[in-house]
Amino acid sequence: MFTGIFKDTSVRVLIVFMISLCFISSFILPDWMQNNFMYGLSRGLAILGLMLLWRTNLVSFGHALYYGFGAYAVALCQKYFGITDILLRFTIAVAAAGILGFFLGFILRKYREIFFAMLSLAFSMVLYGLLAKAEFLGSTDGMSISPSTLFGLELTRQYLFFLITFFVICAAVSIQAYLRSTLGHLTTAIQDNEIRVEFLGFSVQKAIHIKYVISACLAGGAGGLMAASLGQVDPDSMVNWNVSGELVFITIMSGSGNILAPFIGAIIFEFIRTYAFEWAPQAWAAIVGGTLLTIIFFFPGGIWSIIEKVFNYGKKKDVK
Amino acid sequence: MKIKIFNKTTKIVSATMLAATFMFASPAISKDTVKVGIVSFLTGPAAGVFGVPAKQGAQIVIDAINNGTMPAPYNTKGFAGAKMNPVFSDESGGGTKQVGLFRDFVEKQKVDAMIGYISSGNCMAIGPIADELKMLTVFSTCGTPRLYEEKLRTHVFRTQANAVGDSMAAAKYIVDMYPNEKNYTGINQNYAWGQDSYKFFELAMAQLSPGSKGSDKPQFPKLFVGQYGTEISALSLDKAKVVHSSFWNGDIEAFTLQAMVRGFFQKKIFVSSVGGSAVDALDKKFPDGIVMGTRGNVGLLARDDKSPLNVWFIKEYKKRFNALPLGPSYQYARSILAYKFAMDKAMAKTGSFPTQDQVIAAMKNIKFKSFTETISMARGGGHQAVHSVGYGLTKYNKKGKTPGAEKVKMYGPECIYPPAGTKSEDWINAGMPGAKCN
Amino acid sequence: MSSNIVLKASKLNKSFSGIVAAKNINVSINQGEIVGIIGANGAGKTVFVNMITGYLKPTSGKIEFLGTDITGIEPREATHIGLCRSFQISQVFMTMTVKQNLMIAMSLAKKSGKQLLDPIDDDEISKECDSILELYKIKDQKDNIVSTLSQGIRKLLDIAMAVVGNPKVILLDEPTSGVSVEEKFGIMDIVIAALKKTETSVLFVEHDMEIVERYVDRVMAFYQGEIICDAPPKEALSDKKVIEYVLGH
Amino acid sequence: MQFWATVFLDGLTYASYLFIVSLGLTIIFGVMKILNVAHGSFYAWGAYTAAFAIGIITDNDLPEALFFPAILLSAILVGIVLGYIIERFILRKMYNQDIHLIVLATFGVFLIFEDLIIITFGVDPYLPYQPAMMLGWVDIVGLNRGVYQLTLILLASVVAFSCWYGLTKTKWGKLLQSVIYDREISEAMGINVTKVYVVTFIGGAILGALGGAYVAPTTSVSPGFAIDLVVLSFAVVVIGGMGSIPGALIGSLIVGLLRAFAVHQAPILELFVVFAVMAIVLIIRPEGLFAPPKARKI
Repeated sequence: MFTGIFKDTSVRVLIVFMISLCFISSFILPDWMQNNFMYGLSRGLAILGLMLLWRTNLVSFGHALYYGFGAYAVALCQKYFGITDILLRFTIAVAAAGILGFFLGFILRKYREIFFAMLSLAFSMVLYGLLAKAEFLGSTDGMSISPSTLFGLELTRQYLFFLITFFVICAAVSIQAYLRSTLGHLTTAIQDNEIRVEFLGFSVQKAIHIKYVISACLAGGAGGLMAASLGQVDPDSMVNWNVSGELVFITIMSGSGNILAPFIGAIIFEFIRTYAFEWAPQAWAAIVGGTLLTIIFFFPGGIWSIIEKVFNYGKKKDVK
Repeated sequence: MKIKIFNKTTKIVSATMLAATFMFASPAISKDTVKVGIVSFLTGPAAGVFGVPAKQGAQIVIDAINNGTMPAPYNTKGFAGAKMNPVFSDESGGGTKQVGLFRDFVEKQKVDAMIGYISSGNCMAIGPIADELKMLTVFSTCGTPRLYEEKLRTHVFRTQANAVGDSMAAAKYIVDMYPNEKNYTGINQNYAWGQDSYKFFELAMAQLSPGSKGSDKPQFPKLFVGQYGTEISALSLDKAKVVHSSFWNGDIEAFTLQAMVRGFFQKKIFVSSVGGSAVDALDKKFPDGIVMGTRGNVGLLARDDKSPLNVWFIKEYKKRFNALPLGPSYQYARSILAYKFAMDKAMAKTGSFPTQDQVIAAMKNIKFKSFTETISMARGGGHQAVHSVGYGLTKYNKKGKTPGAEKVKMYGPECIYPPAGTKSEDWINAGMPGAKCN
Repeated sequence: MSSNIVLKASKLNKSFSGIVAAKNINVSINQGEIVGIIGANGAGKTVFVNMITGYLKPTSGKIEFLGTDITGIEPREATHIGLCRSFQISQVFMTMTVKQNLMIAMSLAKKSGKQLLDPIDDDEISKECDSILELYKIKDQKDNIVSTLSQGIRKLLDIAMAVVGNPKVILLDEPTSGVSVEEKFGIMDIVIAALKKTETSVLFVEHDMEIVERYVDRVMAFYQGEIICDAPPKEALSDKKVIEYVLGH
Repeated sequence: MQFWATVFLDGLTYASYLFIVSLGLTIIFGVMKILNVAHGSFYAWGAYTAAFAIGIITDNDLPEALFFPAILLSAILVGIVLGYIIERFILRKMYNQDIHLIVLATFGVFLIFEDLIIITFGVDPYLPYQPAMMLGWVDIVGLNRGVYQLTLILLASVVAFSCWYGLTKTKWGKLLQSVIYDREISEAMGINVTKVYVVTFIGGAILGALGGAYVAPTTSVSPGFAIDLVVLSFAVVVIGGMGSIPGALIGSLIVGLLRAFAVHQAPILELFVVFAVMAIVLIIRPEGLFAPPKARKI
């Protein structure tokens, strides 16, 4: 599966980008930016997951379900089993979301277009309904999460950031491996012509199911890392419908061109949020909404299309 | 091949760096100003009657202190001589978002202290982070007792007493005024504040009014729902006559309206621990005879208090915002006072501009003069304030054409709060040993 | 003879809510045989093809493929056992290049399980694709996006994608429909030549009698869901039932 | 008995309120195939404008009879202005775009209008209780009911009827239905679809605004009070069948009654139950309980 993956241009660029990001953020940029990078990279994983679905023309308006599920998995494992190890946290978040995705996948893989979007929304809101009302799950307060450890040692923000970057690299590289595989191409083919795929001898639903679980895992992992780096989870900022909307927004903003796109997009979003909030605390939503419309109208290809224009890079390597 | 890639990536990297340097922005702080982040609801349903009055209360006191126009004992200029440069920020959007913003305040804006927070949910979220980031944080309004009873905080202070007192006082008031009402129910928002308020009201009732019985279906609607038709029916059907509520923000107004037009208050004894704000919003339409609290001797209940600070505050507030200060206005102003008090004290002690640790040390266990009473940070390891809590019956003041209250009873801190180091729950269940009520 | 029967359908019936689309159809196809299926629209040609490839389930009857019963299997299983089809409207991936189309088809035919996670651009598969492109004379088009190509090319690609797994039997549903008159013989020459090489039995539905006469060994004429004639082209096309009901003159 | 009567009445009131709002949503979807998140903005703006108007009336001691025309007018005003702006300058540029992009665009619009409210009306809550106060209360099965809330049921029935009449008995309605059934054909038949779209969208907007405007007197109109409603009305529309008007009716009844029952019996399930039903309906009948007829495309 991974044979010669490091010869892949996208992968090389990704790795160089991530490493240089670690470098400049620890030596050149002010510390606070590290937070934005951390959140950006974590959320980027969820965006990557949505990007995969988007390539099969499936848009989930309920991906906060897995995002929040991963986050709460981390929170609950700390509350009941005192687990704070970052590796465990990440694994648990991914696994939890993956399992949930696997089961819901049996239903969702039959759905397309707006029905897919609506059903995912419904599922996520079911979880929201539970979390917001159930006192033992912290209801709308959510729960606070203590700093992560690694093999029992306290992790500084610095190292947490490095670890997150590491997780992100691993995830993104495996996704690239998936995308260049037959299965990966198949899912883009499905968007093009389902009947043909069936007659080529592969089950469309199975292919979509696999992809769905992958994207659930990514979203879960994102939620887990987000919880770990923020130190807090709550339903309104993790599971509610507008969180899902936000995720889809970033996906469109990033563009589906390349595995690096989601992370750049998510990081940019973090900075937009930070500054919108600092400069116009009463109009930050409008700023976000404005950006959204601008992207849709003037840069339908998302940020990545701009990057391609600037560096005229990635055109041939692009899977689409 | 390699080289080509390298070129591309260096481009990308340099681009990122460029972008980064653009965003580079963190002003240096000189010692003649202290930069303080002040967080309250500026958007969302809690802005109008909580967030904004709170902000305004803070503004008045900050400006007065910066210009040295504040009455004694705060008539010295500045905070340990330094002018305060407040950065106001929005509290809405949930605890997780607030934690993110808090980090920005500390690491990006490099503030010297954080003051504010109305929602108990946010306080629960911020508490641990404040300690983790070692940032002096003074909570103004939020009331959940969990904040200190789960663990003591090193960098977090709270100048507002917690929900225990509000619920205790409510129970006491019921027992004093309506000794024969044994059945009660409640409607509270479904998060830390609402849950705790009702929990302690139940515990207190069990102790203070033997044989009293709580309903098996108290209502816990989600925050900011705004439609309570069904809940009101459910409460009306309940045989309990006493209805406890810790509603605040837009919810208390929405609820009051919807209950009012259904004659709910004529049939029930409604105990509202934070309802003060709704009274002003509804003005003369607000039904008389509701048991109303303001979480301390502030806002509605403090209108007639003649102590000079209070008179000054109401006058200034009227002059600048053409309105009466509400509970939150007092609570935020109070936190600013506590901060000044501690800064000056530390300054006097060390003789030089105090470090954060010196300020924290100075703030522990202080007794500082507030608008209507002296408040002591006597709990939570010297980090948690206690003060008297009062309830009264709403009564529209026909002459003054302002809402007011009658039959006001104040309960002193020693009567409604556990002694230092005791968990509220244990203390109440043990029958409140050592409580000094007059 | 019976030894190399590859496909055998016996007593096939199909009706959609009362309307009979196929009535007691009995067919057997030998290895390497090329059979033309003719009939007016709605005579049941496509229904028959769809039943064979599992796109429709027969109401009753039995289909045997190499002696095993395959009645009502899923299309993808049919593909796996070597029973493929092309489409009246060519079903190809419009947004991809010709080569990519074939690469996907080929790797799905050759790989299974974990192998599907290996990179798609695998040299030997790529070679095989090229040879097929060669065979179907569309190699020079291989890097063009399909949506930019002519119907004829799409047809060829469509068929090429069907034969990657070198099936025993291939069903061509109107291979020349929507193809320009200039292209049609060219295409058929290419296709038939290619399929003869691999000894694949061909069943193709066709309206165009020139095509039928020119390429098939045997003709099946459908009328109202029944086979009214099953004979070599010469006789079939001179059979008066056929002339009356199918050719309509 | 009293219990069930109460649950029923509570449910009915809540349902009426949901119905008025989600009707607009479902019509817009039916005709334009647009899932309009910005519907929440219509609701909020309707509420604010009505609150504002009521404020003016009471401050100048104008006759209380003016309340209801004022509410209606502010709904129409908001519907026309916002509806036109959004349709003309956002949606019309997107009709041939991917449906998801359109949803997202309306989400953006929603965010913007949320903050425009703060800029226009400030953050102070509006309490336009006077109309509700004016009508007082009546005793039904031993329980006081605000008369105003009860008139909500009346309004909903009126809206429902006129909607049914308009769609089935008038030329315009038939036009609309043909567009719902198949846009291409109708265009071919020479129907000016763009015109139909504008009118539909404005109509839907007015309904959304009306919901807000009429609810305003019963609540505290404060920033961000539309957020929960958006997704709630989505649930209603999906349960009933996207684009189906009887669907919206049934959907809001189901949601309203279920919620009422939950609040009375198991408050903790209040939110959960609504979306659980939404999910179940999508699973067993993706098109919704009352799926509108679809043109068969080969």
